[in-house]
Amino acid sequence: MVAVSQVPAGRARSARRNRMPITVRLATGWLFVAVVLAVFGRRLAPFDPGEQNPLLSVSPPSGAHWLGTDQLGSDVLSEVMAGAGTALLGPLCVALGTVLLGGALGLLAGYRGGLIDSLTNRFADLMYALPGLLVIVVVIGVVGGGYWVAVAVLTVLTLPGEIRLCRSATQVQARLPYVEAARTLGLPAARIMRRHILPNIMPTVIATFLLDFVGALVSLSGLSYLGLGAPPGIPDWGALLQTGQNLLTDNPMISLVPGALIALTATSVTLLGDWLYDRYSVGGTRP
Amino acid sequence: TGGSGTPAGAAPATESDIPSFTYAIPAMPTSLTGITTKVQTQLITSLVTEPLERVSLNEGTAQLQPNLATSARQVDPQTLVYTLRSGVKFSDGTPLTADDVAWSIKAAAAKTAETAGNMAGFAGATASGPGEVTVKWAFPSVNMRETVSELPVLEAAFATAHPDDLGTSAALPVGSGPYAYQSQTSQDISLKPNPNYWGTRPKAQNVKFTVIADGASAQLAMRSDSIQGSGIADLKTTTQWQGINGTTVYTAQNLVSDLLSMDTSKPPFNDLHVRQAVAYSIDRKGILAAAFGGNAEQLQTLVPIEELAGVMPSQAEAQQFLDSLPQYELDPAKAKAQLAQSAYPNGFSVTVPYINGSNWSRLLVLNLQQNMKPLGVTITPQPVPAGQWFQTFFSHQATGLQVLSGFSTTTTDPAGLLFGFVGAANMKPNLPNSANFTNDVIEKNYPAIAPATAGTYSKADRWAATKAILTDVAHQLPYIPLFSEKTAYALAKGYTFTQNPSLFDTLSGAWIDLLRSTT
Amino acid sequence: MMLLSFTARRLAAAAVLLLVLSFGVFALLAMTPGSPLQTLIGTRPATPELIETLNAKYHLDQSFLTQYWSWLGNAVRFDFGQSISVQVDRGVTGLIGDRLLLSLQLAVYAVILVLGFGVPLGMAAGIRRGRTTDRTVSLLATFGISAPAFVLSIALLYVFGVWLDWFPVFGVGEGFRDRVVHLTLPAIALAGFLSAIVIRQTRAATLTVMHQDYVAFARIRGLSPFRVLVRYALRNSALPIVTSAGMLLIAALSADLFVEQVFSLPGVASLLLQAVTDKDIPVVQGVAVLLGMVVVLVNLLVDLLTLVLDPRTRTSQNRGA
Amino acid sequence: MNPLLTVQDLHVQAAHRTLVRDVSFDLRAGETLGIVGESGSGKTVTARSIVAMLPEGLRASGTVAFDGIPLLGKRERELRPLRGTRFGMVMQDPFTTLNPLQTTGEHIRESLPRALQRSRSTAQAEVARRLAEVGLDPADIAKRYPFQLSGGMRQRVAIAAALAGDPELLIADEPTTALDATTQAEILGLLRKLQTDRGMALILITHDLRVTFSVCDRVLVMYAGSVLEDAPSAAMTRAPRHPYTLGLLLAEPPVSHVVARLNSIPGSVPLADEIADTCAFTARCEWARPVCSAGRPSLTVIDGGRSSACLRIAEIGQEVDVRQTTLGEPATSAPVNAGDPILTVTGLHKVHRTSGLGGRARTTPAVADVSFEVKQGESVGLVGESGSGKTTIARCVLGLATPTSGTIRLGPLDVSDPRRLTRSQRRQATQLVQVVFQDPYASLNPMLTIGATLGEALTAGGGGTVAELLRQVGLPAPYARRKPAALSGGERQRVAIARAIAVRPKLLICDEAVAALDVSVQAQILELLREVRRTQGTSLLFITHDLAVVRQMTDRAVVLRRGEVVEAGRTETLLDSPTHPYTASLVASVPGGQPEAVNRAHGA
Ligand SMILES: Nc1ncnc2c1ncn2[C@@H]1O[C@H](COP(=O)(O)OP(=O)(O)OP(=O)(O)O)[C@@H](O)[C@H]1O
Ligand SMILES: Nc1ncnc2c1ncn2[C@@H]1O[C@H](COP(=O)(O)OP(=O)(O)OP(=O)(O)O)[C@@H](O)[C@H]1O
Ligand SMILES: [Mg+2]
Ligand SMILES: [Mg+2]
Ligand code: NI
Repeated sequence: MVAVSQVPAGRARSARRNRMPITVRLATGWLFVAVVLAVFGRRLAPFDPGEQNPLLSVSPPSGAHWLGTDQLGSDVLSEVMAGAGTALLGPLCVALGTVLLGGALGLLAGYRGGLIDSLTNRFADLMYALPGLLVIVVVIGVVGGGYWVAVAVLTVLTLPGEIRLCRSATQVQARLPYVEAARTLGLPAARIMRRHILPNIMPTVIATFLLDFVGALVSLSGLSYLGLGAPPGIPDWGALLQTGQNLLTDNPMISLVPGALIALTATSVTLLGDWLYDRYSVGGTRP
Repeated sequence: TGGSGTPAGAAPATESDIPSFTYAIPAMPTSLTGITTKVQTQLITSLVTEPLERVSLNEGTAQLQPNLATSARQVDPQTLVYTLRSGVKFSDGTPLTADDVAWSIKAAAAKTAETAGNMAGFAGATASGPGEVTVKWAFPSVNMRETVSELPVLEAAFATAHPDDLGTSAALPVGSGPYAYQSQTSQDISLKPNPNYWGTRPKAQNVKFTVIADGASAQLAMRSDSIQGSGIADLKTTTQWQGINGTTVYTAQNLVSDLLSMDTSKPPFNDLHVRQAVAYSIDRKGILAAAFGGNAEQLQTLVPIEELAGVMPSQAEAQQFLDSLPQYELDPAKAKAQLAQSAYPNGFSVTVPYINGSNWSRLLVLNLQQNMKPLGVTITPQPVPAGQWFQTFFSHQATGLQVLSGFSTTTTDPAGLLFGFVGAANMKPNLPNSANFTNDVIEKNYPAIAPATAGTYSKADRWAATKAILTDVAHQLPYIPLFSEKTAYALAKGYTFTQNPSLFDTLSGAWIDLLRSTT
Repeated sequence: MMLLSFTARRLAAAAVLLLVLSFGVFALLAMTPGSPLQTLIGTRPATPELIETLNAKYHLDQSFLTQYWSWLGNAVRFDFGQSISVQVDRGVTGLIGDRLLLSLQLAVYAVILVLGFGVPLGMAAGIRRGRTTDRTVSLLATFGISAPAFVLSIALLYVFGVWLDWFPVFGVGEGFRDRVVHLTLPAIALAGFLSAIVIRQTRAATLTVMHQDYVAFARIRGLSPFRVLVRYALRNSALPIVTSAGMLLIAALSADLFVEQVFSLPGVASLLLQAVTDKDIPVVQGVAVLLGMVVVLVNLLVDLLTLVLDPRTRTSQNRGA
Repeated sequence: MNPLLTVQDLHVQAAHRTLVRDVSFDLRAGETLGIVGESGSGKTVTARSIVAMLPEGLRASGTVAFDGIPLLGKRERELRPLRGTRFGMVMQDPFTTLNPLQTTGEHIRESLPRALQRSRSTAQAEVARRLAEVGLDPADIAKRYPFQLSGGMRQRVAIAAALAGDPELLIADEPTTALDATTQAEILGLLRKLQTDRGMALILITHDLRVTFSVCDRVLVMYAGSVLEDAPSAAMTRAPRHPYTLGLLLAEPPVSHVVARLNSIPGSVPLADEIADTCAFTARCEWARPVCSAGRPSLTVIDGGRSSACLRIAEIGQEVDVRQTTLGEPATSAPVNAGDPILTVTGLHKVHRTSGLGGRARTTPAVADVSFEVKQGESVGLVGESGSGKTTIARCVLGLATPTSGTIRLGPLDVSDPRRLTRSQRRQATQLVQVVFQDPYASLNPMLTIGATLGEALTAGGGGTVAELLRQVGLPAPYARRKPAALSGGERQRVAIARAIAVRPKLLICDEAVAALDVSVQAQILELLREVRRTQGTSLLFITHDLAVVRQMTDRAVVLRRGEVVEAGRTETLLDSPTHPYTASLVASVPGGQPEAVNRAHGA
């Protein structure tokens, strides 16, 4: 029977692919700025974010302090700029950890099957039934450990989704004739996984990396908002949002700006991730 | 200062009834037995289980007003006899007896009671006659009357019938105050009028306490008329509260000590230079503005001047003495110089726990962190739940640098609070000398201010001893005196206090008598 | 019969899962630095007498397994012990009971909003793929799914509550109407996030379904658009949406925590947070097990619903080809 | 008499390209029209334009008039009363055309005229009647869900649903492509019967000329979005009036005899836009002259209802006729000089395990007790309908699946359990057997260049260079730098063959190696495989469901059914005089009925 009547990857398709919607372009633009802030924010900031001037406590925006000052009289703009680092570093670690670990395990489980597959599957089943944020709140709030434990726990909780995605993407690839042909040629499994499957599931991996990043950004800043995330004294968007909420009428910028930036960054990454996913998707489902 | 006068702009009070009054509290009390050391709990319980006498602050000294007891006689330094008001009935109609009072005092002294710490030296309470209760102390005490008078009086029969669940919603205590408990849920506590109340009824008919954990939410609650009153935990937000349409804020001076303690028995704080470097690294004036919006005063020594009332010859003389004590203001150069002379010229690291939710503590630690950073000192702020903080604090282990927040007493005598911060006697678990500070000077003068022995000294000796100790503390710096915070209350449009309620009014239940409607 | 055995099997699995979960929570909390004693003692000086009394009352001196066993014994009778920080009647169970109703009301309100707005919007976007409707809805959904629930909640609270003063900003209201008015902003905040997920799911499902041959075949046969939309598009896209309900629930629980927190609603999630802050371990255990139960139950319901919705899963017969 | 359907100058445009250009034809009531063309020639798009159901993003212009009513540009609301009742359509894949959540009865009931739907009992009776009409047992089938039916049954249900509104025109878009050969014949028979019974007009779309000839009155040949020829079936079989039609006819390998050389059309199908102003076929036409590229020839009437788009048909008509009769003459099949067995399969069993819902495992027996052998230099066909286990056997031989039981020997090597092979044994197996798969689009790693893919294969053994390999499979050397996306289906399949022969295997397994290719390319690849066998002495295990391909490519054949061997023997004997009824039915189901006819199961 004829099962395949595929549309060849013609010119029309690649033309459509290359066009980046305006929203995605804007998102990419902001992310570039955010990354610059995360890396150089502290140096670009007009003031030392830690510099205190308690007598200027909670002053509204002014010429010297564009976003006003916080309760200790620190410059809010500088704190926001320096906070980009903390706000993005944790999520980056979660997403990287998840992608590296989850990608490797997913690839292995999807290609090798057997014991690894059932083990990771059981693990994923268990983790899937847990509301991640609540787990972290309980662990950090009761057991303690702070920000980096939160990052670790979040990584563990994000892993199952990543494993499943990479696993199913791998399984899709592993059944394709080009992989079977490579196996028939007697190529070692490691080489097949690295050279054949990995490049082909890479788009999925990158897209899920971005989506994992968003999840972690939201969770970690939420945790900071609850006072369980970034330790006091480290500028962080979620923590600024929380401390500023009490002083909203005196200087609304303390919470407004970080809140908006969290939402903006998360939305931008999602937009980019979605776009990449739709563009290069090779199978498997969105998390 | 304290106790009288109302803020400008408050609407005039009327004598009309207030059908119901809802007041925001930051957390649900653990227990409603009334036998507590927590201000927030006593604010509620004292309306139901009232004290024998009410303490109020007058001209800087604590005064006792008759309440359930019409009078008290100090028979000797170790014996106190209360004469009870006659004809008082509990809310359930049973008459209040001397046995009820004696039982209540003994309950407060039980080893498992929260108040056990205050009752050190308690030797017994007996109903020595109809309407008469005799309380005995094991040693001559200077503050036994303040301590005992403040205790809540419960109906003993009811309380003994509920040994396990007294104070829970299943067994809310029965008292003789203006109100009786109606109900308690996890969210609020409702009080109804006590039909058998002996005194003049407050204007508020029904009072409800509802839990609102954070200040921002409480502001919103007042904005939407869900509450009529609230304490203001974060004094910096006072202006915001005032911004809520028609809301009036009342502030009152308190006998509160905010201190920074450093464990003088362990490195690095066993080094005086280190302690001085720390002292020179705190921007007290700045924090005063940033954290309290000016609603606090800088503390000159361990306690506010009022707490020396029991020993000082006169207010002026006491003030003169306090002014003569060395004070430490933010001075990076001196801080640097001190640290350079210490055993840690290149700095050290320390974690500073403070009570989660105490905003000023957070700001103080952050200020210290920032100011000591250039000296190579790494300070890690660590917010912890109150229970955990007290646990560490009272354990005397690894106390290092501690932020002591809101230590207060109703006794205007060094034997009330001050004595506990110094001396070998207080360096044991469950005693408050977290700095583990003592030396010959302290030990020599300590008996004159310690509750167990102070009664045997003359006032002049005690003043001399107090001065010696405070001078030594100021030089040796086991503690850095910080602030004495005011307490602040917000009342919604349509309500007023006839005068600023002090902390004492909050503790004795007198605050509700100050409440009026303005319509 | 097939349904019965399936349910029985799933219930057994659910029970095992709950057991594992409760043990996990118990063990996790047992590992906490410092014992619950610390919380129980609170601001009291820890005298030996006090410690002894508390140990006796809360069985803290027993071995871990004994403690777990007696806790489990009570837990199956829905008795989760006494809260450490709030002494109300009926203990933890009563505490949760007090707050469960509100959380449920909020959840129901949010679900109504999600079904009323999320599903139709998602379908509209899916059907009008690539048009302005789709792009607007998708962008909104992207924002909704990314913007953290607390940012959305705070924005709603201050814009519609404080600034425009359209809705009450505090309290839960008495009586039905008042309750609805009070819960509107929180429900929107919760539904905003959930709708975003649902919109994306519905859109994807509708997109898939609308491209299926059977929809084209139905249209070519001249069936009414309504029938095509409901019997073909909606029923078929309902499956993936229903299947994801478990995931939705988990997302909702996390979002609910922030919504309750920002709007200071006395619900279950804020109880958990408060208990966590107070280190009130019995309450944390109780709420954790309760939430676990809800998750497990919803997943079970989802599976049963799938059975009802999808004839393919109802019999074990294979496709005939 | 006015035509029932008039299509005039139909153009279909996608965002950036033309899909269909200048299509015009008429259809009278009761007439049967076939539309033929290779994949992507625009058949489906044309059919969808007629029922005004184009996929999103496509725009049609021109005229489509049904019974005088113009359909293009009409709103959905106005079209709906026509759909189902005046014209209907059946689609290619019966597995996806039915709503999985609805019983077959409901499918038919909802399509019945309003009047019949109103009463429950009349509707029920009517549904039963309609099901009976398409040869299904109503009592049993009406309550079943689609997933409980076989493909053939589903297609019958779909036909019944399409006909429920008693349309005057039925369009069937490749209604049999997804079905087995035997079922195909049944469905085609059914369509024909319904068409004559009801006297309705039928448009049958297929990629297979032979199928069209057996069913239709008239045939439209489409190529790259244009119609190249429009003629009555009989006339077209006899004397095609366009070089492309001729090419198509010749490219179909005959099922009745072996031909010495398989005819193919060189090159591959262009895009509709590339031929906007030239003759569509000029690039691949041996008779092309400069005049052919000067402008776009229109479809012109020649004679007797025949139209052709070939400018030079008058000049070359004669030559075409000659070609049609002389080529494809039987050749004597070369004697097989078989050597030692290179592959011996004995008692092979394979059971697939799948975990079903709720964790219950389900087992599917895919292969049961299969034994056969392939000798050195021999070509063996593995024939059977879909799901008969052909691929499973191949995968077991290749070590991609582990047999449940039985032995597989590759020459001296026992490869029954691939997991137990040592590294060197595995290397040895690699040199013994290689494979070419069906789907040219998935056969190559899209991320690697052709050169990299072939280079990798060369590292596995063999020796030689990439350029040499490319030359062997008839591709220019610069192709090594391209990625698969830049290659056509046929070219990709050539690369796949090059990769397989890189290690010079003793045995080459071809699993439906040409099934996904256009007819015009299929012959090229078959010819290439013949050449590989000739020049390198490679044995072939040729898996296919196409009897014509089996005839052309194999010496012996094994017929499988539901995982079991039903018959095996020399290909000629097997096809000319089958002994097993199943083989006989396979042979009989080739369109035209008799094996002698120049027919084949169906194209790709
Ligand atoms: N929705 C669409 N958007 C863009 N191009 C399309 C679309 N559908 C079909 N095409 C293109 O239109 C051309 C004709 O497609 P069509 O499906 O009509 O071919 P066909 O003759 O039916 O082929 P097959 O035998 O494979 O079914 C192909 O090149 C195809 O890629
Ligand atoms: N991985 C698998 N898991 C479960 N069942 C399978 C698997 N692969 C094949 N089968 C089943 O095994 C049987 C034989 O399949 P196989 O693919 O070998 O048939 P085939 O003859 O190659 O068919 P086709 O002509 O469709 O390619 C079928 O019933 C199929 O559904
Ligand atoms: Mg088609
Ligand atoms: Mg196959
Ligand atoms: Ni085919």
